[in-house]
Amino acid sequence: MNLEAIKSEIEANVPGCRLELIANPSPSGQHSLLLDAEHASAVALYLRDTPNLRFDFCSNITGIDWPGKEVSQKIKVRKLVDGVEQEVEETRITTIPGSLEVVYHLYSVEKKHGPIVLRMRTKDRDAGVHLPSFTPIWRSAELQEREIFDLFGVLFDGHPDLRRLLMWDEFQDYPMRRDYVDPDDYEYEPTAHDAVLQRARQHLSQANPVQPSEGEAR
Amino acid sequence: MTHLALMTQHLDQIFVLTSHWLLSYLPIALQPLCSAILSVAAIIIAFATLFALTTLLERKGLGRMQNRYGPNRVGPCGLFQPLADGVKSLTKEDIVPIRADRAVHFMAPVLLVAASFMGYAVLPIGRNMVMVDMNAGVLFFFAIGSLMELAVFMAGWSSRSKYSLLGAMRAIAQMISYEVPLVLASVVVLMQAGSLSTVAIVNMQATYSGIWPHWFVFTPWGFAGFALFMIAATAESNRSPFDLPEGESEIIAGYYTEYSGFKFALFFLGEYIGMFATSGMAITLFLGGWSAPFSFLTWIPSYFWFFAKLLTIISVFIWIRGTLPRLRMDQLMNLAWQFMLPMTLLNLLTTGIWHFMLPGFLRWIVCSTMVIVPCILLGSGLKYKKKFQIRTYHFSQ
Amino acid sequence: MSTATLAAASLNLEPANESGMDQLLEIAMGPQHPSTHGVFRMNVVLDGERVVRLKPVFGYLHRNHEKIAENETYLGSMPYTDRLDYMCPLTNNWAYALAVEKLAGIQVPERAEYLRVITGELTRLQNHTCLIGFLMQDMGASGTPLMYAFRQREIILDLFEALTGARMMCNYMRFGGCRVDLPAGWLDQAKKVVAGFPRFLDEYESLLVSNEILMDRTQDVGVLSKELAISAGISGPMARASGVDYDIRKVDHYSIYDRFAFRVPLGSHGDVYDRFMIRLLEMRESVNILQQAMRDIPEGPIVDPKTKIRGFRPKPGEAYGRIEGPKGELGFYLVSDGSPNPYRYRVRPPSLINLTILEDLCLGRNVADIVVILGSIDIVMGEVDR
Amino acid sequence: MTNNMYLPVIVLLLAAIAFALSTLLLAWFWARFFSPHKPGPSKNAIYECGLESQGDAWIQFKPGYYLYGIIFLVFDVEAIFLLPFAVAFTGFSATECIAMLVFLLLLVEGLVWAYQKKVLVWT
Amino acid sequence: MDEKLKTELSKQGIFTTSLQELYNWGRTSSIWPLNFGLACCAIEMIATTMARYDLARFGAEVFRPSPRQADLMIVAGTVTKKMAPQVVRLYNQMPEPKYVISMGACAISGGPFKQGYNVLKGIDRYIPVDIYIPGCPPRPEALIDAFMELQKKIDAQQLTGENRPRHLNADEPSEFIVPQFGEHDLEPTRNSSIWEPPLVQIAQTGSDESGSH
Amino acid sequence: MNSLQSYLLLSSLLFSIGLAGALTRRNAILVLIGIELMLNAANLNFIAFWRYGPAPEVLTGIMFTIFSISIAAAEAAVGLSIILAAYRHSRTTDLDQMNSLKG
Amino acid sequence: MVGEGILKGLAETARNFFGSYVSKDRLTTVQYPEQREPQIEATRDFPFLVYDGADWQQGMRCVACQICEKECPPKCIFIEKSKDKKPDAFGKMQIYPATFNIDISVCMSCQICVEVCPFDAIKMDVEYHQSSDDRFGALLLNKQRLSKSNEYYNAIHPTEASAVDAQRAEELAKLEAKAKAAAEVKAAAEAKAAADANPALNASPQQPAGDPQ
Amino acid sequence: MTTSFMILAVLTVAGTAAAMGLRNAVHCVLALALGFAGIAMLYLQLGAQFVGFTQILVYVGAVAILAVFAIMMTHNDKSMALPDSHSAWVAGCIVAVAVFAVLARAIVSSSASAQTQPPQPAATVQQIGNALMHRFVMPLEIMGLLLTAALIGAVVIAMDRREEMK
Repeated sequence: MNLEAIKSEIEANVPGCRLELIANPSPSGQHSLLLDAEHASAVALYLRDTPNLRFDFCSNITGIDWPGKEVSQKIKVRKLVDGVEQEVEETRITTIPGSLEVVYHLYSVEKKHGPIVLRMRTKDRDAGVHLPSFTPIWRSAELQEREIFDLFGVLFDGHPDLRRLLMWDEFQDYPMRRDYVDPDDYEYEPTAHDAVLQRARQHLSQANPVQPSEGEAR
Repeated sequence: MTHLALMTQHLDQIFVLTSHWLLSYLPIALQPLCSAILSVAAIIIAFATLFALTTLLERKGLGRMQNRYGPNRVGPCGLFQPLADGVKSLTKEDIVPIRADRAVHFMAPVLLVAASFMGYAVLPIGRNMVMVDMNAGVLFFFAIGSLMELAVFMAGWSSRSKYSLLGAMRAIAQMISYEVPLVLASVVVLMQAGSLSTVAIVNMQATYSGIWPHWFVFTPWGFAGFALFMIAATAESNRSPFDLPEGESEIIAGYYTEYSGFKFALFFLGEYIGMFATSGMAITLFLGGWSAPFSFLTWIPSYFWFFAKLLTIISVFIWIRGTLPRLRMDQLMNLAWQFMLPMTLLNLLTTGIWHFMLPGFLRWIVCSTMVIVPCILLGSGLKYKKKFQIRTYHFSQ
Repeated sequence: MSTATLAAASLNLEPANESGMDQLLEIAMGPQHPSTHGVFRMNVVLDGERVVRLKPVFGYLHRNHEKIAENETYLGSMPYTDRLDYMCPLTNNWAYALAVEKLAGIQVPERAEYLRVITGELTRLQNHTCLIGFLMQDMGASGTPLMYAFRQREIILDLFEALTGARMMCNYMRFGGCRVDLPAGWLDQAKKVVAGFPRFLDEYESLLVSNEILMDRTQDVGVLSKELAISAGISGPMARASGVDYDIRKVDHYSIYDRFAFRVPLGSHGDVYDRFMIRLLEMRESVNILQQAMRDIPEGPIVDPKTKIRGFRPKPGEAYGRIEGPKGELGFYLVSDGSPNPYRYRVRPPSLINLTILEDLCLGRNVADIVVILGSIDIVMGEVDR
Repeated sequence: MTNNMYLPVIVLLLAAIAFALSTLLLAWFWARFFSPHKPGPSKNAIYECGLESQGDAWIQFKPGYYLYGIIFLVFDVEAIFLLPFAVAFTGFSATECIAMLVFLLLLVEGLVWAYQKKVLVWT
Repeated sequence: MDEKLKTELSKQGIFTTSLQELYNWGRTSSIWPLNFGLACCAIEMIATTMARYDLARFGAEVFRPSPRQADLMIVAGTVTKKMAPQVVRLYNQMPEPKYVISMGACAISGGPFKQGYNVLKGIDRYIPVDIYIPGCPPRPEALIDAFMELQKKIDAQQLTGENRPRHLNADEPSEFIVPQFGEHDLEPTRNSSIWEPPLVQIAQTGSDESGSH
Repeated sequence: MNSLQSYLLLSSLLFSIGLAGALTRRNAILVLIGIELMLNAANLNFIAFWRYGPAPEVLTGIMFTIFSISIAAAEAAVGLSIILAAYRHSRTTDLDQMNSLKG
Repeated sequence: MVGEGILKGLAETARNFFGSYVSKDRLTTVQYPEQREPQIEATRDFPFLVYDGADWQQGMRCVACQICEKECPPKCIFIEKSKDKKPDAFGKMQIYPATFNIDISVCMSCQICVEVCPFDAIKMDVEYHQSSDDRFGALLLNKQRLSKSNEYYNAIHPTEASAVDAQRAEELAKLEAKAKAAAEVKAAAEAKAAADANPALNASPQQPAGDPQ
Repeated sequence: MTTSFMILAVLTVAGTAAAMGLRNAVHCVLALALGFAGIAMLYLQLGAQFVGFTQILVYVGAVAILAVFAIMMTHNDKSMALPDSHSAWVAGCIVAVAVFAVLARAIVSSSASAQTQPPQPAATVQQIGNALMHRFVMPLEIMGLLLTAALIGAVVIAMDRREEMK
C-alpha cells in the first residue's frame, strides 16, 4: 500500500480532484491525503468501491482545531527614513487563517489492509465551516460527524440528522475548539493551584471582596 | 393407640375446637358473626404472616441460589426484615401525581387486596377448616379472581404514567389470556369430583388405596391439568417468567410505577396473597388439599399439610424466578392461546375418555398418550415454527 | 445490494405510521432506567408495543475526557483511560500505550508484551461474562446469571488487584511496557483461575445456552446484516456475530498475538443470540491464549528503559493506534506538537460506533426487544460519551 | 336464611378492605403528626426516567388487545356452560357428552378460524 | 388540635422514644436504593450487591427502578451537567424520608473530571448529601461502610424536637430547584440555599500560596 | 323477608337508569353499556320471578338468565366491535358526530 | 424436546442453592464488617506521606519539591514550601512542606504521584474507611493526617517497603561512604595542608572531619 | 325489605346511576362494575348462587374489561368526557322517569308481585348441569353457534382491514 500510488491512482480516476500528500514526521509513518471538499465524496466512493482498494470500513473520524495564528516575522524593508532610503528591520505580523480539520482513518475489511488517512479542512473557523458529509458513504460517520459538529462546529452537508450529540441542544459553544472558555464554576477548590488558583482567587475577589485581605493578614 | 388417635384428632381440630369453645360463651345470636370474625381474623393474620415470611424466604432463597446469604442482619437470621420493611413503608411519604386520578389511584390497591383475600373464603386449609362451603365454590374463586384485573387496570390507568399504562395493558392482556386455561384446567377435576364445592373435592381426594392417596395429580389428565394450571397460575399472579407487567428492565415497575409508601406495599401484599390463593386452589384441586401424602402420615394435622404443600409450591415459584429469564409479550400470548388453550381443551376430552374407559392399565396408556403426545407435538411444532435451536458456529481460518 | 444504497436506505429514518390511526406513545427510556447500562437514553415511539422510531440521546456521561487529556501530560491521561470503558480498563491502557508507542516509536520488551496479553485477555474474559450477565438481567432473569458472572469477575479482579493494586482502575500500562512486574505467586494463582474458567463457562452455558426462553427471545431478534455492519463501522464480537471476519488481533498483528494459536468464531445470523454465543466462544479462545501466554512468558525487563516517565515529549506528528478491545476496535488518535501534552487526543470508542445501527435493529420490534438488543451491543457509557 | 352462608364472605370482604384502609389510615396518621406531606410541582409530576414527562399517557391503544378480549369473553361464557356440565358429568351418558362435545367443537371451530386468520398472533 | 396532641405526645416521653426507636429501626433496616448508576462507581455499586459483598445482608438489595419506592439515592459516578437536572428531578420524586450517598470522587466534587466543561463539580450543589465516600471508585467495602455510616446517622435522628431531620420538619423543603439548561452552563449553577462555598478556606490557601511564592 | 315487589321495583329502576343512559349519553360505548344495564334489569326480573314463582325447582328462570347473560356478553363483544370499527372510520365515538359524518 | 434447556437451568440453580450450604465456592459472601478478605499487598487507595522515626514532623521524607503536585493528573495535591529548612533522613538540609494537602474527594488513586516522587516520600495507603458526612472537613487530608510512619508502610506493603528501605539504606550507605570519602579526602587534604604547614601533626591523621569547623 | 336488600339496592342503584352519569368514560365503566357486582349480590340473595357468580365472572371480569379495552382503543382527546347535550339529557331523563313511573305503577298495583315466599332450597350447580344437558340442550347448542358467530363476527369487525389485507 503505497500512498503515493493511491494518490496518483485517484487523481487519474477522479477527474478534477486535487490531492495533497501530508507527510507525518512521527515514527508511525501514517501519512495522509488532503482532500478538497468538492471532490471528497467522489474520492471517498472511489476508495470504497475500487476492487483493489475497497476501503469499506471507516474506522475513525476526528476533528482538529487549528486556530488562526499570528506569526511575527522580521523582514528587512527598504524604506525612506529621514529622507534616506535605508534597510530597516520591521516586524510584520501575518495572520495564518485558522481552520477546522477532519481526519478520517479508513480500513478495508475485505482486503484487510489500512489504514489510509484522509483529511479535509474548512475554509476558516467562522462561516466557512462546511464540509461534505461521508455518512451516505460510510454509515459509521453518522454519529462521529455529529460529534464533530457538536464539539468543533463543523457543518457536514448531507448529514441526515445533524444535531448536537453530547451537549444539550441549548448549548451555544463548541467546547473542543482551542479558544473555548470553560464556564467559571470552580467556586470551591481546596487544592487549587496554577490556573485554577488564579481563577479561584478572581472568583473570590468578586464574590467576597473583603476576604483576601483578611486572608493576607493572617 | 386410641388415645393417640384421639390426641392427633384433637390436634388436627384444635383451631376448630378452640373456636367452638370460645363461641360457646357468646349468645346464640352473635355466634355466626363472631365465628365469621374469628375465622376471618385467623385467615388474614395467617396469610399476612405468610406473606412476610415468603418475602424473606424469597430473598434468602434467591440469595442462596446466587451464592450469597440474603438478608441476615435484621433480627435473628434476618427474620424481622419484613417487619422493618413494613414499618418503613408505613412511615414513607405517600405521593400521588398531580395529574393522576386521585380517587381511582386510591381505590386500586384497596380493591386489589380485598379481591386477593376473597379467594380464601372457599379454600379449605384443614379438615373442617373452611370459611364457607359454597356449592359453587370454585366458580366463586374464579369470579373473584377476575376482580384483580380490574384493580390492576385501575392502578395503571389512574397513575397516568406511560409505564403504568403499558404495564396495566400488559397485565390485563396477560391475565385474561391465562384465565381461560386456568378455568379450563380445573374443569377436569370438577368432572371427576362432580362438585364445585372445594370441600367435596378435597374430601374425595383424602382417601387412600394402600398408602397412596387419591390425589387427582396422580392421573394422566390430573397431572396435565396440574401442570397447565400451575403455568396459568404463575402467569395469573405475574410471577417470573411471566412478570411482564412489572418487567423492570422494560417498563420500570409496570402498573405500580407511581405508587409509593404503603400503597406500594399493598400491591406487593395483594400480589403475594393472590399467588397464595391460586396456589392454594391448585393444592385443593390437584394435590389433595389438606390431606396427607401417605396414609400413615395422617396423624400430622391437616393444616400442616396444607401449608407444607403451599410452601413447596412457593419454593418452586422462587426457584423458577431465580433461574428463568422473562418471556416477551408475544411469546406469552402465543403460549396462552396456541399451547395452553388447545392443551386444556384436549385435557377435557382426555378426562371424558378416562371416565368412560374401564379402570385398568389400558386407560392409563391411552390417556397418557393423549396428553403427552400432543404436548410434545405442539411444543416441538412451536419450536419448529420458530426455528429456534442450538446453533453451531464456524471459525475463521 | 451495494453498500451505498444500503447505507442510504437505512438512513431513511422516518417510518410511516402504517395504520395511520393509532395514536403513538412516546416514551423515554433512560437516562435513569434499569436496563440502559448507565445513563443512556432512547426516545422511543411506540405503536402499541411496536417500536416505530427510536432516537438515542447521548451525552449524559460526557465527561470531556478528550479535552482534559489535551491539557494533561501523556502519562497523566493513562489513568483517565481506565475510566473510559470502566469494565475493561486494561485494554484501554493498552490501546493508549500502543498509540503513544506508535507516535514516539517506542519498542516494548518481550515480557511486557506477554503481560499485556495476559491482562488484556483476562479483561476480555471478565467483560464478556459480565456482559452476558447484564444481558440476562435485561431479559429479566432476577440477577442469577449476573451474580455468577460477578462471582467470576471478582476472582479476576483479585488478580488485577494483586498485580496492579486496584480492582478496576488499574493504570497498569506504561509507554514501552508495564508499570510493575508480576508479584510472587501471581502466575500460579492466575493459572488456577484460568484453569477453572472453562468449568465456569460450562456451568454458564448449561444455565443459559439451551434455555428455550432465551433462544426464543434472542434468535432472529436484532438481525444485523454483514454489509450494514461493515458500512456502519461495527467492530468486535458484534461484527463477527454478523459474519464479518475481522479480528484486529489477526489483522494488525499487533503485540505478540501471532505467536498464539487461537480461532476467531464467526456468526452467521447476526442476531442477538449470535452475539451472545460469539462472546461465549471468544471466552474459550481467550482461555486458550491465556494458557499459552502463561506457559511461554519469558523473563526480562518489563519496560523500555529509554522511555521517560516525566517530561515525555514525543516529536511532532500523529499516530492512530488500535487494538481489539473486548467491545470492538478501540483506537487512539494522537497529534503531537512537540509539547508534553498531546495537541489532539481522540478516542475511537467502539461502544459509540456500535450504537450507530441501534435504531435499524430495533425498528418494528417489541419494547422488550429493545433492551435485549441494546444489551447485546455491549456499551459502556463512559466510552460512548467519553 | 341463605344470607347466613355469605356472612363470613361479607365479613372477609369488609375485613380485607378494613385491613387495607387501616394501614393506609395509619400511614396517614403518621404523616399527619410526624412526617408532613410535602407535595411540589416537581415531586408530584409524573415519573419519566428523570425527564419531564412529555405528552399524555392516556392515549389510544392498538386494537390487538381487544381481539384477545373478545376471545376471552367467548371462552369465559363457554366456561359458564362447561362448569355445570362438568359437575353433573359423572351422571351423564355418552349422549350428553356428545352434545357438549358439539358445543365445544363449535367454539373450537371459532378458535381455529381465529388461528387461521392469525388473530391470535401477537404483533 | 394536632398541636395539642403533639404536646401530649411529648409529655408521654416513653411513648415517643419507643416510637422513635421503632421508626428509626424500620428505616435503618430497610433502605431500598434507587436503581440508578451513572458511571464507573455504578459497577462497584453493582459489585457490592453481588455475591462477594452482598449488600442484601442489610436488607438493601431491593433496588427499586422507580424513585417512588426508593429510600436511598446512591449517586454513583460522574454527574455531568447534562445529567444533573435529571438527578435532581429523580431526587425530588422520591418520597420522604430519602437519603443520598454521594459515591466516589466524581459525585462529591467532579473528581478527576472536575476540569471538564460538562462536569458538575459535586452533586451537593443541588441536593443535600448525607454521606460522602471518597475513592475512584470506592471499594465495595467502602460502600458498605458508608451504608453503615448512614444507618448510624439515621439511628441517631430525633423524631421530635428542634433537631429533628429535614423530612420531619414541615418548614424545610423536600424538593429542590431543578437546574435548567443554559447557553453556556446550567442555570442556576448551584442551589445557594443548600450549598455555599466555604470562601475562607480558598482565601487562606490563596494568600498563603501568594505569600510563599 | 323481601317481597317480590321490591325486586321488581329495583329492576325497573335499573331499567330506567339504563334507558336514561342509553338515551342521553353521546359516547357510543356508554350507550351500549346502558343497553347492557337494561338487559341486566330484565335478568334480575327473571331471577326474582324464578325465586318467587310457583315452581322454582324447574330452574327455568335461572337457565333463562344464564342464556341471557351469555347473549348479552356476545352482544357486548359485537357491539363494541362495531363501535371500534365505526371509530376507525370516523375517529370518534360520539354518536352525534358519527351520525352527522354519515361516513 | 421443549423444556430441556429450562430444566437444565433449573438444575444449575438448584445445584448452587444446595451447594451454598456445603461448599465455600458456592457461598462466596465475605460478611464484610466482621469478616474481611485477606489484604492484597499491592492494594492502593489514597496516598500518604511516609516519615521515618517517631516524630512525623521531623522524619517527614517529603522535601516539597512539588513534582507530585505538578504531575498529579486531577491536580488534587497542594503543597506549600516551608521557608526554613530541616535535615532529612540523610542529614541533608532540605525544605519541607509547610502545607501538604490532598483532596481525597478528587484523588483518583492513580499512583502517579508515587511513581514520580524521587524521595520515596509519598506512598499509597490501603485505608478506605473514609466515608463521612462532612465534605469540607473530613475529605481534605492535611499534612498531619497524611503522615504515616515507615513501620506502617512496612506493614501494609512489606515487599515494596523493604525494597524501598533497602534502596534508601544503600543510598544512605553510599552517601555516608561518599561523605566519609569526602571527609577522608578533605581530611587528607587538610592533613596534607597541615602537613605542608606543620609536618609535626602528621602523626595524628584520625582527626574527625567536621571538627576543625 | 331487609337491611341487606336495602344496602344492596342502594349500592346497585348508585353504581349504575354513576355509570350513566359520570363524565369520564373509564369512571363510568368502573362504576358499572360496581353496579354489576351489586346485581350479582342480589342474585345471591335470591338464592341463585351460580348465576350470581356467573354475573361477576362475565360482567365484571369480562364485559367490563372489554368495555375498558374499547375505551382505551378509542381514546383520544375528543372521546374523553364528551359533553352531553343538555336537551337530549333532559329528554332522556323525562322518558326514563316516565317509563319508571309506568312500570312502578304496574308493579305496585299488581297483586301477584306482592307475594313473599318462604325460602326455597337453592339451585345447585348439579341441578343446573342436568337441566342444561337435558331440557336445555338445544338452546345450549344454539348458544354455541351464537357464541362462535359472535366471536367470528366481532373479530372480523374489530380487525384492522388494512392488516387483514396484508
